[in-house]
Amino acid sequence: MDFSEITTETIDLTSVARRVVPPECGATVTLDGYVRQFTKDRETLYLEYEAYEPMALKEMQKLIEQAKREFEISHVGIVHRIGKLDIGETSVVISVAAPHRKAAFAACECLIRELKRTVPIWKKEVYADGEEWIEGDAEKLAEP
Amino acid sequence: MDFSEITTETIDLTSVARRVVPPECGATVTLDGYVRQFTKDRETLYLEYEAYEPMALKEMQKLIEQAKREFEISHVGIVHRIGKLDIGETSVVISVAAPHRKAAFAACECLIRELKRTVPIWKKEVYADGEEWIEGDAEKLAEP
Amino acid sequence: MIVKILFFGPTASIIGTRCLDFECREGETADYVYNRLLEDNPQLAAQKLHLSVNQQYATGDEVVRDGDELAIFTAVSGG
Amino acid sequence: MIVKILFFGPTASIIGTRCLDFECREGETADYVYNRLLEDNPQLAAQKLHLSVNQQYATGDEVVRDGDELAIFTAVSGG
Repeated sequence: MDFSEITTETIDLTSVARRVVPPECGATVTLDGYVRQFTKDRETLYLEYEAYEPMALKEMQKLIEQAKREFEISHVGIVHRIGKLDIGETSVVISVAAPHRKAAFAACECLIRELKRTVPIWKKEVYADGEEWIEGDAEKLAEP
Repeated sequence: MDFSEITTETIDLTSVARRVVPPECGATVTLDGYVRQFTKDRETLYLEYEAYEPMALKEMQKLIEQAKREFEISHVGIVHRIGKLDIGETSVVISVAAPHRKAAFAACECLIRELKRTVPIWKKEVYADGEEWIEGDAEKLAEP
Repeated sequence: MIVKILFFGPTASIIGTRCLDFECREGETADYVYNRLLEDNPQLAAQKLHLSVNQQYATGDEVVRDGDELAIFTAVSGG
Repeated sequence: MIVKILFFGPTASIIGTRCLDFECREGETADYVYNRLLEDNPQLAAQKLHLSVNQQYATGDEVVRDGDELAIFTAVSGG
């Protein structure tokens, strides 16, 4: 089963990975992104993620369709968490199941790169002495 | 923390992935291998894995050391299950944490490839009408 | 006619709102709406911005219709 | 002197045991032990085999010592 979701709850890696597994597959590759404590020596207290939710879900669905066209994979699951996240909490999980693990690795790497480029979600880092919205480096998207 | 383990118990993906996470890292890539129901149209009832345990642990430790020399990664965890495994159960989990996900993907892919080539563990497939020890294709290892 | 313009994260905190109603004539393009909005809110211009129309990335050439949902946002930073 | 030879999975089921004590003279190599074992158990020869000495992959040139732990096994198939 393919799925893309946005949640405000804790993401459980195992349950995401398990939902993409069909009986004929042999391997799942899972990317687990989480809140870093330090970015260039500045200590992050926590993060806040905000999404343009209906568009984000559409873009995630497009990524899954693209990946399934491009790679020999069986199923993809993407879950992105939004709201306040503490240090070490999982912000995003992408699981790809495939008959051959090479395709699963390649597709998973492609999916997280594209997600960071196209899915309308923004991250705010909150420090002891202030906060900052993080700007992506999505140079490849057409600007109006 | 790096670790390599052999267990006869169920492997929990989340807990393996979480044990490799240091505070300065941003992504973990996890490979989850599991028992296939069908191999070339023949239905597998269950698998049995057997290890040359002390040597397998040494070889897993070598793989971790090699990967840490070759890739810019922080921590690696490898857990392989042995004994009887039912369809869909996880046989092996490899988690790699790294500051940059590219290195985590590359190292994880390299680790599973090398594990299948060098770590002395064997798999027996049990079918409705018989059973068969599976031979690897470790052509690159020197034969005596 | 009226189009809705949404802001998120960085653009919402610059503009100070998450949603504006924008009045314009039939036949105007998304670029026209975008440029008018930047004139009214020059503090946005320092950002590298993206534009969507009805939850799809837009080139700006799209002719907007009454009730359309536009959004203006900075480069995404999820993941 | 005596070396121990271990078998696993496929080789254990061919040989019918998981462990043999093998008597040989001082100064013999792992290859010597391996070849003698294959003479005694020709049914092993159909396999592509690997040899380890004291839990390390061996080339065969290693001189074995009393109490060494050798193992003979087929290409691994874990994962």
